[in-house]
Amino acid sequence: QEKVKIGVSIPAATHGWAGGLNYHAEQAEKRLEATYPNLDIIVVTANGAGEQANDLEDLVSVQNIDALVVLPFESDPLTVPVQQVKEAGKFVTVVDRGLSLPGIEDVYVAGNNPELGRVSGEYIKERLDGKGKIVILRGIPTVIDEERVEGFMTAIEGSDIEVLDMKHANWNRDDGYEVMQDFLSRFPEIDAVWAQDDDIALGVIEAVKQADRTDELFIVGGAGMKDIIKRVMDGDELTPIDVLYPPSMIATAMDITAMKFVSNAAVEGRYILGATVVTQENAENFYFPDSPF
Amino acid sequence: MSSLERREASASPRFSIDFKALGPFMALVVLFVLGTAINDAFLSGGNLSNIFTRAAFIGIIAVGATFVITAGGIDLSVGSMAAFISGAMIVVMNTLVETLGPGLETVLIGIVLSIILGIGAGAVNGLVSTKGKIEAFIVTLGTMGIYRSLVTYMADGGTLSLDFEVRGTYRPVYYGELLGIPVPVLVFLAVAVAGYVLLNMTPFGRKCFAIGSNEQVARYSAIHVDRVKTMTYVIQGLCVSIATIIYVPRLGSASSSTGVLWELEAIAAVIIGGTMLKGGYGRIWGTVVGAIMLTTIGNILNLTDAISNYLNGAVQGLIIIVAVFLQRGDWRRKKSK
Amino acid sequence: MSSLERREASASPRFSIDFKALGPFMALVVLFVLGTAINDAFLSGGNLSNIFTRAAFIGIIAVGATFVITAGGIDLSVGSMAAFISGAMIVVMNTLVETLGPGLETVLIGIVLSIILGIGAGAVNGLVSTKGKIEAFIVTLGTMGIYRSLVTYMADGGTLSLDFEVRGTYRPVYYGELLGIPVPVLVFLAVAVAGYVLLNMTPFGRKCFAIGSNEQVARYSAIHVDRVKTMTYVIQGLCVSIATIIYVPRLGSASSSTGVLWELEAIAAVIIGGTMLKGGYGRIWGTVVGAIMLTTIGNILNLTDAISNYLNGAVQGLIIIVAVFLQRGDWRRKKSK
Amino acid sequence: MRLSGRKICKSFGPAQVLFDVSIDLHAGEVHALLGENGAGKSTLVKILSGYHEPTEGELVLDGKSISFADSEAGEGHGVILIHQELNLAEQLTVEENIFLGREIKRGWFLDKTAMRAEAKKLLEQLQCDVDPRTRIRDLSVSDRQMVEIAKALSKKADILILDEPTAVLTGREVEILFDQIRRLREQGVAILYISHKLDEIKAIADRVTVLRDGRHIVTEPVVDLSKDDMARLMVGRDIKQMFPHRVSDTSAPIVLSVRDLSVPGHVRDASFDLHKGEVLGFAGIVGAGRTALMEAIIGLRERSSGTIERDGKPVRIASLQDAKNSGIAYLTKDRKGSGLLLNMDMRPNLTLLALEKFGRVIVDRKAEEAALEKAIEAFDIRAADSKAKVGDFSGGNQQKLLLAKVMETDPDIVIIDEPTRGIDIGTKSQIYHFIGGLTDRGKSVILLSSEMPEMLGLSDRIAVMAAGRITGILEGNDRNEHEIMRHATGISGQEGVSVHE
Ligand SMILES: Nc1ncnc2c1ncn2[C@@H]1O[C@H](COP(=O)(O)OP(=O)(O)OP(=O)(O)O)[C@@H](O)[C@H]1O
Ligand SMILES: Nc1ncnc2c1ncn2[C@@H]1O[C@H](COP(=O)(O)OP(=O)(O)OP(=O)(O)O)[C@@H](O)[C@H]1O
Ligand SMILES: [Mg+2]
Ligand SMILES: [Mg+2]
Repeated sequence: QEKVKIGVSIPAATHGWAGGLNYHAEQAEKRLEATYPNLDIIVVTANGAGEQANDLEDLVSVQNIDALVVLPFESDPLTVPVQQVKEAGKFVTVVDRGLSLPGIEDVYVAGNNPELGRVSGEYIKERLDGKGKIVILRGIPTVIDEERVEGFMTAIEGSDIEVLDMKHANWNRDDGYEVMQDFLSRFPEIDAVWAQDDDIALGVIEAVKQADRTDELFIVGGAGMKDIIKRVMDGDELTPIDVLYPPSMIATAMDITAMKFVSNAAVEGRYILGATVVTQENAENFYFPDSPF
Repeated sequence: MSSLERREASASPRFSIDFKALGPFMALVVLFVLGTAINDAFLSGGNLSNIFTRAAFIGIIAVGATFVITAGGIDLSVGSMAAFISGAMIVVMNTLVETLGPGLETVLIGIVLSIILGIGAGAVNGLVSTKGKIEAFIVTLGTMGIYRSLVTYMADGGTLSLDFEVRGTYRPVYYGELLGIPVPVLVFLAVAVAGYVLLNMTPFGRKCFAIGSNEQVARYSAIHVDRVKTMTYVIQGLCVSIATIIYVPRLGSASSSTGVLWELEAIAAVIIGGTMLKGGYGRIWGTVVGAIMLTTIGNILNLTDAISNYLNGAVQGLIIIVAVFLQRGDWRRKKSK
Repeated sequence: MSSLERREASASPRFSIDFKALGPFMALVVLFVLGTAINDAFLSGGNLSNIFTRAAFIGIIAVGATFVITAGGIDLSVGSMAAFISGAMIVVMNTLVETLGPGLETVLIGIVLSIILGIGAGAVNGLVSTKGKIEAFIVTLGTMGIYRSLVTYMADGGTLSLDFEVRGTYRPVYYGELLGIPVPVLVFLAVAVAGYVLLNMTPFGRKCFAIGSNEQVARYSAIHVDRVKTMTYVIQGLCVSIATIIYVPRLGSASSSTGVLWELEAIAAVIIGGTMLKGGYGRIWGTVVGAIMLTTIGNILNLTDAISNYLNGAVQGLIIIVAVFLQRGDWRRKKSK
Repeated sequence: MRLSGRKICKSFGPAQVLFDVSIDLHAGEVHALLGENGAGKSTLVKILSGYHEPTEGELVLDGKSISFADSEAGEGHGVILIHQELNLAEQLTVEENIFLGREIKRGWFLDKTAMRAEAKKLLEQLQCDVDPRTRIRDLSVSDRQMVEIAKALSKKADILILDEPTAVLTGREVEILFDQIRRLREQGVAILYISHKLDEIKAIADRVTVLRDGRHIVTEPVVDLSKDDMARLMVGRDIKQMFPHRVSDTSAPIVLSVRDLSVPGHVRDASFDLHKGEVLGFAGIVGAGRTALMEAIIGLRERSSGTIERDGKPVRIASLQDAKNSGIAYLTKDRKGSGLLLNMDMRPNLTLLALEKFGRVIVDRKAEEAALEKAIEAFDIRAADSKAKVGDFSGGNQQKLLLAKVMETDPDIVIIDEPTRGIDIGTKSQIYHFIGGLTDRGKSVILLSSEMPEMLGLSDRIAVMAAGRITGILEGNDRNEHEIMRHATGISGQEGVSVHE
């Protein structure tokens, strides 16, 4: 009997979170193919929007897939290519970044970027009693970064929290380390750091330690990287919480899509994942020491 | 290739001459055989058309790069120049929709703008490096950062999206076909033919070769070295703008990540095609084949599930090295000794 | 610089000679003045120490690149080589912890491994390009993809993290100080001095110059061209491994995003420093200053919020172009005419 | 009178190389310019043709003062210069080079057919048997020079300046060139001709101007000067004896023995012996395979067969390094392409081949400087600025530096390929005596030369090559021009390998 082919198109593992994404996609592929022998899952990765559009074409024209799970590099440029997959009669699941036109996808599994920013902002505002000086290390200048920062700024609006400056650290540890070093030389007083991402946060931690200013501030990252979760679990004062933005959402999406073909369950619709706050209390539930992320 | 070997090569012209010209084609054939072996669908009309259409972007840019490199220069800014031009086109077309509507005029104005910007950006690269006497590597490294920043700034860190109605008007430029051949492929062909004619059949092309081969000799032969060099950058800019014109309707957007690393791909296509990085010798058809080879490698990797995605880059790297090794044909001459 | 200008330069040696050597330093001084004007914190000991420490990575790699470029080659693989070596070190040290414990031995074995890998990777680049007669650009573009893939594969797409206890042992290599100077800066200095001696005072360095300026002449001067060229890649590999050795204890991790674009930064540092991209002339001190300049530009941008973040790249690009323009000193000669 | 230079001065930086030099070129006259290496001849003609600006003085064209903005302007006024150093783009073909910068067009496009036909015609006129589609880098130096001449002829000069055009040409080619010069003179072209070969001056020139140390010495009709007069005026002293007096000893032990050496496409089954203290000449027409043979001996070229013995013991020479270790050194005839690093100054050039002599770990700069000083002295290298790039040196001084470079290795056997190309007569004599000195000290020399007097005046024995084979080794009274030509043209009977495909 013909196998059902599910194509999975995601960004290549060029930074920590995307690496986690790749890991979970591969794990899910193995797991699903083992469980359901009539499934063939094909994971392809791209280094840019153009390349991802190529991948989508190839999945349809040479692999002749039945369903597509796609985490778009960027929403806008991939809207039309995904639409074409849909028009070719495939079942489409979109993950994390919504398309610019409504009604293309059958399933939408959404992370929630503005929410991640909002939750982080709320926490910092509360913890600082509504006033203090903070710095922000942003990601790569993209929509995701924009949305997160906007969510964050909305959350602290009206409080006396002063954002000393924000710079792009590109979701990269080295950049996080260097930008934070410079913030530390520049600002004698910093009460909190929003690093937006756990990779950046790791760099920030080292910079703060080096400057010996661990006592004066705390850091909020994001995503749920195991190193940071571990710190939260251990009650590290520097990283009191983490905000989840789990790369495992790709596995969720693949599971849901697979259900469409292996069961009779109705799966169409929207699945929104919350931006869960990880604290010392619940950290254990989110700690997976064997994951590479 | 050192001149000692060159001598040897010229001593047995029967082998070498054929190989030099045919090398890239043969490497491409090997790739096609590989692709077919991996998956039957490789040779399907749809897939081949996809490959050639994709090759068009990098290919068109690489045709321009052939001029720059032949004349002894280098342009690292093409990728971010493409992003910047896309961004500017989108912004302007979106603005025009309000007054002119989403019709042909809007698209045409966008296209004209793209060409003006491409030529202008190329002229900047050329003039700053020749008049300012700064290495082209540094100048274009600088403008690479500048154009990329500008598009990020225009997009406010996010993505610039073309109005959906304009996208409809503009669509055929990428998705259309003429005589069953996709429009981008036709454009690519036209650019390649024009590039070939310009490089090989006009005094201008001749001057590019001369400058790349020996600037001093060129100067002594009454060639306006600075002017010709600047012109190669202008041609490069023009090629980038043409590539952009067919790129924009494809994805209908531009952001700071548009065109990242295209410069490396374009230069790689040029070198794979047999043009010398040090200048003095360029080959448009080689470049065209080089661009198709690079695209084909990417396509082949999508044909199979056998290789871990993490290793894509390794396979790609290996294939590039082996392909160039095969096409240089030195292994062949060794054997024939 | 074309030979015509060179003539002019040599025609008025009083101006040009001073400028050529001092140019990079003067440009650096201008940058420092700029930095101080923007923020008082710039000149604080902490900040300066940060700058020099950061410059150490790129600087050490760029010292190696000076050899490669002087001898007429190019190495695009250094960034991913660094990532790969970091990854391999971490994997091996983590494994050793179980048998040897997190002590000095483990770290030392990691360091030795790094050096072996660096030399090996460099030798591969060198041998494939010389023996295979493939352009260095293509070979190192290929190995760039290969090393990057390998580290991604080792890390399963994620991040490799060094065991916390080993990190403790290893920490001083990055965070330590000797006589108040950070260890990485001292290593950088040592590498630069060694590089200077090797390039300017030994037969080997002389041979690099000769090969870069005319391979044929070098061959007729009893120089083993292939061997020397391969050696330059080995030196480059060694420099990458040294940079890696001080990089790993900094954050104790490696991932596929480690070292991205370091090759471009390293080459830029070399060219800014006055080494010629076409080979035949190299200057280690220029390279050192070039690396510090690049780091300083980044630092200055972090010290001010006057410029939109989105435009960082543009400012960086502009400063690089202007700095090189100033240091080439041609503007000066123009005026003095 | 067509073109004059009046009181021309020229300085490069602090070094002044021309002092108040005046010269007149007349239509329909060949004017020769003579002077030692570095006297300023090339500099003067570059000024006359617009490549350099004079520091002081003026140019007068047809009675009007003129200044050329650049060489293009010079050419626009019909002043064409053939440079001493070849000025061709190596990666381009012959026809591409001939028409570089002034391509024949049809509409917007190159008219390749017309250019090829025209190039063919020009080359035929020069009896130069070169395919116009060959790349310059694949041509011998003499063919390159013929291409330069063809290029200049195609420019339809009113005033033609030739800077040592014959340094790399063979006798036959020189004759062809002279025919062309005479034809142009007939047509009323003014010609300025530079050469170190006084026979040529006698044969072709109408008037002679002599420069010494950048100063004008004399301008006279050529009939009024003997060759000795010219030499004396140039050098400023008498040259007593051109060649050293040497006694040859054919019973001396054999230091180098080559047996059955073949290089595919170039040399077949070459065998010869070299005795201690002897000068063994290698004669033959261009392309006979002499250079290829020597390059194969010293490991620069792959050989398909053959054995080499040094002092009776077989040696394995796979690289130039091996040759060096066996005490063999080679002086290339292509000083620009494989001899010197033109973008560097003298010191690194001098010591490059013998680098380990100056320290295996650290290069001893002091020792280098000392060696340089000695070399400048020994080889009489005259550079206005010893720190200048070698590429800016006068041609003859480059050649001397190259000779000095090879001698740094202190070889027992020296293979010298065209040692006196572009060398003035005084220095030539110095070099000959230098070679004589070598053999007196028991060193052996292999001399490859296309200059017959040099070959005959220096060699103890002369091996002649034709089409890749050694067709004869001439000794004693057989060493004469007639015998050499007989063997070189292959009349002596063997069939050779085909060299030109
Ligand atoms: N561009 C330059 N820069 C510096 N010095 C130069 C330059 N060109 C020539 N010279 C110097 O000027 C002097 C005269 O050189 P020129 O080439 O005119 O000599 P020449 O008479 O042609 O000698 P030859 O017979 O060896 O060709 C030499 O000392 C040379 O080093
Ligand atoms: N003038 C030259 N300059 C540089 N290389 C040359 C020159 N002439 C010949 N060669 C090279 O030297 C090698 C041997 O030359 P070839 O066998 O053609 O003639 P040859 O007899 O050695 O030349 P000649 O008689 O002029 O010395 C060839 O590789 C050729 O390319
Ligand atoms: Mg599968
Ligand atoms: Mg001269």
